[in-house]
Amino acid sequence: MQTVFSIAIDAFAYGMALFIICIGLSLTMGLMRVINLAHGAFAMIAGYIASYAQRELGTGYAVAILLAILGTIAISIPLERLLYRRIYGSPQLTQVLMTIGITFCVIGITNFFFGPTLKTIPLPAALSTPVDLGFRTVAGHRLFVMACGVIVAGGLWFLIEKTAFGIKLRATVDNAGMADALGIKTQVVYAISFAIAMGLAAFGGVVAAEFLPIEPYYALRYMVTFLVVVSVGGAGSIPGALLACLVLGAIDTTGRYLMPDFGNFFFYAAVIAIVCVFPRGFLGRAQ
Amino acid sequence: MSELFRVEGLSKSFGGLAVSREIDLAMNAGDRLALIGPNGAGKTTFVNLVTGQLRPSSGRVVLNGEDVTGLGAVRRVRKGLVRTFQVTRLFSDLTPEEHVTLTVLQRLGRATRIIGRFRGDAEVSAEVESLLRTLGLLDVARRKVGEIAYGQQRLLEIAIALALKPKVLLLDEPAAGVPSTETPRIEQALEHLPPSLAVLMIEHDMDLVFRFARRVVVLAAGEIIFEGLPSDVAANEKVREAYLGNYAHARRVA
Amino acid sequence: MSGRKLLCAAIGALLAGTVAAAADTIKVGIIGPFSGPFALQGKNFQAGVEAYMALNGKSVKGHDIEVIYRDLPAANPQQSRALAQELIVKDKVQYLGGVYFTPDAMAITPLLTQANTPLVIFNAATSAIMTQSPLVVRTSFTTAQTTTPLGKIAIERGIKKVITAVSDYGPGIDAEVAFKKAFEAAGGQVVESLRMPLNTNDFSPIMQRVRDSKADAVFAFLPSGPTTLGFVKAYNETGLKQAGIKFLAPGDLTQESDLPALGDGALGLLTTFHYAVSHDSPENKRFVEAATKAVGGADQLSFPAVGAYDGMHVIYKMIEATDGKQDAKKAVDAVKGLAWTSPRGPVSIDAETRHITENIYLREVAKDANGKTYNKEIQTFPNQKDPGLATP
Amino acid sequence: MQVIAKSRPVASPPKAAGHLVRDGAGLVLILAAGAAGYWLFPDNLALLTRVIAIALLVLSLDLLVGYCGVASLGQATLFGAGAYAAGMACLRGVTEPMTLIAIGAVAGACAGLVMGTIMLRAHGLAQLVLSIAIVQLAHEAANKASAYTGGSDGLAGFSPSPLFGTFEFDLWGRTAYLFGLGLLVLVFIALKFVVASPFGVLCRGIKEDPVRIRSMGAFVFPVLLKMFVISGAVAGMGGALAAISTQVVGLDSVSFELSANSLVMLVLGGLGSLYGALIGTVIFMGFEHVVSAINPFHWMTMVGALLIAVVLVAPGGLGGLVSRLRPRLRGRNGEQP
Repeated sequence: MQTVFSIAIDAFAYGMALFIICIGLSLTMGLMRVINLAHGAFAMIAGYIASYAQRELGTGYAVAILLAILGTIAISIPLERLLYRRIYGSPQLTQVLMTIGITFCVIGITNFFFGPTLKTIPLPAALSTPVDLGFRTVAGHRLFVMACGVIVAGGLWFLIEKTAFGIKLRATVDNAGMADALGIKTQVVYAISFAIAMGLAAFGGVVAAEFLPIEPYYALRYMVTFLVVVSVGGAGSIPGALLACLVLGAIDTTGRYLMPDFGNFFFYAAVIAIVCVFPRGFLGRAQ
Repeated sequence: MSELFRVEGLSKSFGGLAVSREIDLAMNAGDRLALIGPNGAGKTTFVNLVTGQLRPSSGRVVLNGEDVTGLGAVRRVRKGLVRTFQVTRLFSDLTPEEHVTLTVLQRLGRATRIIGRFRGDAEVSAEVESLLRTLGLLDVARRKVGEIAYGQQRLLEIAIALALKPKVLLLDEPAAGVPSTETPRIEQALEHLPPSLAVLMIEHDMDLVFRFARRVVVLAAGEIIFEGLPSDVAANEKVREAYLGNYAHARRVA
Repeated sequence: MSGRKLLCAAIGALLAGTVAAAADTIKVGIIGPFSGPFALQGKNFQAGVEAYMALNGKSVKGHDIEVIYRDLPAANPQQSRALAQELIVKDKVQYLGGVYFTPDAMAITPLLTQANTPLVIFNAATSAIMTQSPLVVRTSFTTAQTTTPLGKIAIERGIKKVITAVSDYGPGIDAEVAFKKAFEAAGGQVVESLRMPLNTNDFSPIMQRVRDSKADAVFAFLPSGPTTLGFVKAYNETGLKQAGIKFLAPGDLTQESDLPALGDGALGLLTTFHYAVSHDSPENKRFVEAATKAVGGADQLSFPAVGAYDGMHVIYKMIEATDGKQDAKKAVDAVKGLAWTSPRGPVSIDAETRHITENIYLREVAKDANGKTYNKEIQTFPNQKDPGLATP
Repeated sequence: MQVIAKSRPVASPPKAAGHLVRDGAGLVLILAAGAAGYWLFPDNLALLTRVIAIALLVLSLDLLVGYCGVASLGQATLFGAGAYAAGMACLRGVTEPMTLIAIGAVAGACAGLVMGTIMLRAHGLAQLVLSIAIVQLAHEAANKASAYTGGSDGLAGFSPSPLFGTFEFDLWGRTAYLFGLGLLVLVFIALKFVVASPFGVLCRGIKEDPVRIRSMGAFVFPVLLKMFVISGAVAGMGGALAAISTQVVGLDSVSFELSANSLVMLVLGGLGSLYGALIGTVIFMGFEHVVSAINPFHWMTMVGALLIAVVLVAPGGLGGLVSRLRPRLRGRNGEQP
């Protein structure tokens, strides 16, 4: 029983870490219909900024996160204007080509500036000490990641369901032409959504760095995982992404505990099964 | 013998919304039937149910005495139940000739052959040419569909359907979106449909309906409210209600 | 630049005592991962080569030496073969060197005899490569070679039961097999063997398995980089370290370029390896100084550099023996049994296997005076051969 | 929503005579380019052979993506099946190169059958994800079955017998290159016939509108599955050629990376004409080779910039540039009822 709890906690933490990073991608793919394979690249940029801020500028963890988010959004805005705008509504393969190109460039450039070594983002003492839960100890940052995941999910739900911006966003997603005719500035909605998505990528990149360490190949290494998670959840659906992260996190963690030798088989077999049963992902909208 | 096609108690609902209710309809060889009704009456849904694009909630579709309700769209086409589309669904990069050739080859069971060229069979070419000539498409036969006039595209839809040698043909608004200058050609094409063919046409253009149909069925809110001669339609109270009621009792109907 | 090159050549010629009318150029082709996820390792190749040439001149017996680097970002035998072929046929190199991954080396070996070109492997660490061609010499290590002493060490430290956890790929399996053999031969018991997929991100479930197994220690092997970091982190965070479960591994896991990222979490890890940057000898001081300059930062230097450095030594000796003529067999024969003092300590090329015989050190990750973590050598196992080749 | 562009005109199927002339010219061009490669770069034949093997992979992908609208990020599964089958057969004594190519083709076709059966259950993004999952599973399986595949160390130690009993697969790689070139040309001719056959036209119809094809009375699934098998055979031959010319098969031949690269090359060159596949492969690999030789540390940035530039300048792929220069004819622009 104790083991079951223990695995459940690990699975939940891992699932939440995935969720924080992937939810931004789910937004871009679901709302703006861009297969943004460079999503991980932005998370990686954020990781580098946070690492640099703490190690070179000596800022605290919270400030580093903030700088990372702002910095990443700042970098993403010109990219959105110059590159992404050209591929809204393009065939998906064109988007794949463009975003892979962006990923390659980001990797090459970070490699050049920051070198090929692993970068760490030091945790404050409060997060790095193990917390005793009675039956086992859990690293503080894992609890932190879980909390962040819950907050992000709740915050997004509130933003999309309860605010004026959320209404505009949903209208734009359902029918951009109609929304435009109703006087919603869809361009602005897109730009803000893109910024939110990038901000979430950045936040996830930093917070989940304990799971997915920051190094130049980050953007490619986890590209497939992110894409798979979002598709399984259903692009554009927050509860879907949450469900996908928790289910896949649980399968991954349990599989690796029960049969570490066949860990990957479990994961991808589960993906195939889920996609065959839910071709649009768990909670994806009809396309 | 004379009855070729029948639907019995065909119903379909999406969620709680019934879009087709207990539709009964029969057609004989050579029938010329027009299915009319106000917008949203469920005409296209009816075609989709009959051709197998949609599964009915209940009811049967019988073709030539055989129950085809359980069959998929493809099998129904192969049994002679063929449709056209309200919005043209053509391959913009292929020519009319290629469309019809592909269809003929499909009918002959040769469309999935890897060996052998697409063109080259004299018999097929002759059939294609004669079909295109009948529909007046011969002079655009080798231009890409994306480049020919919309009226011609509608004619090509009919040509494709005819190339399948159907027994029952469902025409979903063959003249929809066609400029009035081109309607006569479509009318002409409809007049020259094979006499033994049972044709059901959905159409809004009442002139076309009166000229073409020998029998009219009116569908409103998923139900058949009238079936009879074209000349009786206008006088029917229910039909007037269905069409005009939209304006009189807009709130209730909506 | 070319002026200095000429000068070096002249000095080299003088030293060698030959009067070369016109210095010829001997080309050496180095294949390594200079980009991609393993770019750091390729950078270390280059640093090792450059350090050797900086310290020992750029010519041998009046023959100028030119190094050509070719990038092979990841294990890709087809590309490896294409690069080697191009180096041999087009660039007319007389020597091939480098090679980080085993399959890449395997793809090159069939070419060597026909090309009359020796291959000096700077890294690729699977025993079997040596048997593919008589023209292969290796100056790195094999996983079995660096792992085997750990078996005895574990017993000496009172460890009776061990669980092994390795990444599920060639080197990981080599390490698992070698450790199991050595440990059981010394009287220990491997209670469980886990093989983890290479792309494992979260190692907590593995740590749970380790805990469940009630072993005294965990033996681990993972590729360097994010996976190692994740594994070591999970080891600390899940409280295994506090619970007194020891951590044993070959030194790939605590290579110096990863230590800053591992941080304090790595303190106390026991690893065995053929080289530590901290090795205390005059040869190593010279090497580290030169190699650090070449690699561009002290924290980026790690073991592939020393493999490359000694590899260049072997190539220089080959050139010396053949006096610049292309004769692969003679070149390889000349270095059989060759012994010298490497930055890692005394080494020699085994005449039979053409693999390097070297000291293996037990190291513990510790903090130096400046608070930086390093691999502290605490025990030496002299003149270790590759057990994988000794027993076919 | 379809993954594939509807907007790009597929190579027009013109009048029979023009068709033959054009394909004849194309073939002459390929042969000329092949011969030029042989004479101009006699020292790079191993690279060129690799290009040919990958070109076969990209061609096979074009059959699916360009002609059927099935996007795949797992095409290397089929390539790897061929490569491993040929390697294992060779290790067990079947060393005749032609036979090995045939074995690779059969293995690839079988893999295509399995992969198609799974992938055709979904559409669009889900299909893409299925293909990724399949290639990852195949990769794991190849790694696990190290007793047969050599695992991550690679399958090595086999050597094919000389071609026709006389021409050795040697260091200079002339045999391998000419053998590969011959294979490529034959496959290309065969594929030109396939795409011009009724089956090929039917596939293009399915790509554009499967509903329409069904209402013409044709089943979609078996047609696409058939194309998967053909595609598998072509990719398998590519894999077998790679195995024969390298005499090593590594795990990279069933990797996601190779799959993604092949898709990038295809989109780079342009979909649905077979020529685009060749152009894309040659340009991508040539560019990679040149840039990484000049500066291995920055080639990724360069390749990334190339991809971005292509999207901005030639969204239809480089192969499409040529047709864009001709008077532009507008088709239905991506609209889909």
